[in-house]
Amino acid sequence: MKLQVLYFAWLRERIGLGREEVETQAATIADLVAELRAREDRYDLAFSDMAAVRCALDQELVPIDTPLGTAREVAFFPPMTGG
Amino acid sequence: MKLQVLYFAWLRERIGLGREEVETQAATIADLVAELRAREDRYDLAFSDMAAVRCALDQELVPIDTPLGTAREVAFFPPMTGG
Amino acid sequence: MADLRILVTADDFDLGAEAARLEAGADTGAVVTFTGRVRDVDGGLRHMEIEHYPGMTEVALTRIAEEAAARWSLAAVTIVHRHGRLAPGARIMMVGTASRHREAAFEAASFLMDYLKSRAPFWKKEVTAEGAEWVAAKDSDEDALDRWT
Amino acid sequence: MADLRILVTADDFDLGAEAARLEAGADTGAVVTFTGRVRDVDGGLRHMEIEHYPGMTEVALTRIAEEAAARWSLAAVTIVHRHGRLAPGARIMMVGTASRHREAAFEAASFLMDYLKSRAPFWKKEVTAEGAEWVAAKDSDEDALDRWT
Repeated sequence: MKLQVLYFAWLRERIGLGREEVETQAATIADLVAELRAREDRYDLAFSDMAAVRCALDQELVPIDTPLGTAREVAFFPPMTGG
Repeated sequence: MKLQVLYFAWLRERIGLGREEVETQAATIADLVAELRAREDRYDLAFSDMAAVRCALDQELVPIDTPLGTAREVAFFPPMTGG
Repeated sequence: MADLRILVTADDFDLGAEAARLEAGADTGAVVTFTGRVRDVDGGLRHMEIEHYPGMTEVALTRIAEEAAARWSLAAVTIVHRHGRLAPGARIMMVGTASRHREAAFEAASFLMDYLKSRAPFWKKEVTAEGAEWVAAKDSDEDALDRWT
Repeated sequence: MADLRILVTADDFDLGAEAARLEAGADTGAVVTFTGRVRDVDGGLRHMEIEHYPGMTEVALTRIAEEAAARWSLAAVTIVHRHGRLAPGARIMMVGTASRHREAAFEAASFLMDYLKSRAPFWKKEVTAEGAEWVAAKDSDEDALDRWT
């Protein structure tokens, strides 16, 4: 399936882009992360400390082991620092 | 001694004035209240429920049994309702 | 030491301007304001009258502001309270606090309100078509002080 | 139902105007506002950059405002948050609550801030002469959520 994958803050900077379309058969977000890390060093580096990464599925905060289901958009980012 | 005595809110309305000079030998604020009540019915009525009366000595909230000392100003009023 | 601003006035005030003043320090990250306003719950209120004790009012408000500045790390504290005749919807008063962090600004503003309600010499009277009535003090306002002692 | 106003913008906002909007209801007696501002603690900050997640930001802020309106009796809730480049001293964001009584307005504003800090998709970066650094999330901000659960 095709997914829009978004990166924010230092994840965006390390990976070098803010958004890309990814073709994947991953079952969960964690599986998708494993696929991305296997691709290139910059992904491997960006995702090296998953305790510092949060994710959203179709713009909703979810745990990393959430199934992708029929989602169209996955986003990765550090803990939020608004306010 | 001579004291400025001030009344606020419904105490002012019941007594019919906001400020007066009182010549007194009272030792405490409570003694002063007793003197005032003995004077006229309107004072007696205004001070009939002392649980609903607060007092200040020289602009500082104090208990009713506080000695007058060398104070120059005593004020009587209901519980405050600012804000 | 915190910058204290105490204003007792018959006039309306400008919340935006008061907040801008509170924000002025380089080290201020958080500003909290509380504004109190004349409610007209039943639609029958003609106006509210606020009486105060000139002289003592300023002293009491200054003491409350100083107490807040002693308890929390604050860059600035503002208390504005009106007196006289106020129409339904009019602003009655405000408190404002400026601090580095939000917790101090929130707690200090809440503290200022609790003390101002029961310890500053203001009395409210509501005037309706049926007549005028002094607003009764609430036990809950007196009880609110307990959490700060 | 409470009147919710959610605004995500690059532009500065007018706190006085936002507060006036919050005050509008006849039954509103209490308005609390919190304003957050770019601090320059060491004097070395050139500017702050705030990144956000367009689309999700509005959804997350609306959900937080709705949650506050469900927990407290509120006439209105406002959340304004800026993004982009902000100079030292600039306003970053505000929340505002309107209610009959002060307790609800204070608690709801504090709740909004706690959730907004850790649950709305904003990221702050500080740019100094030495370079740029993403602001680290604080454990204390995550911990602050505990008191609401």
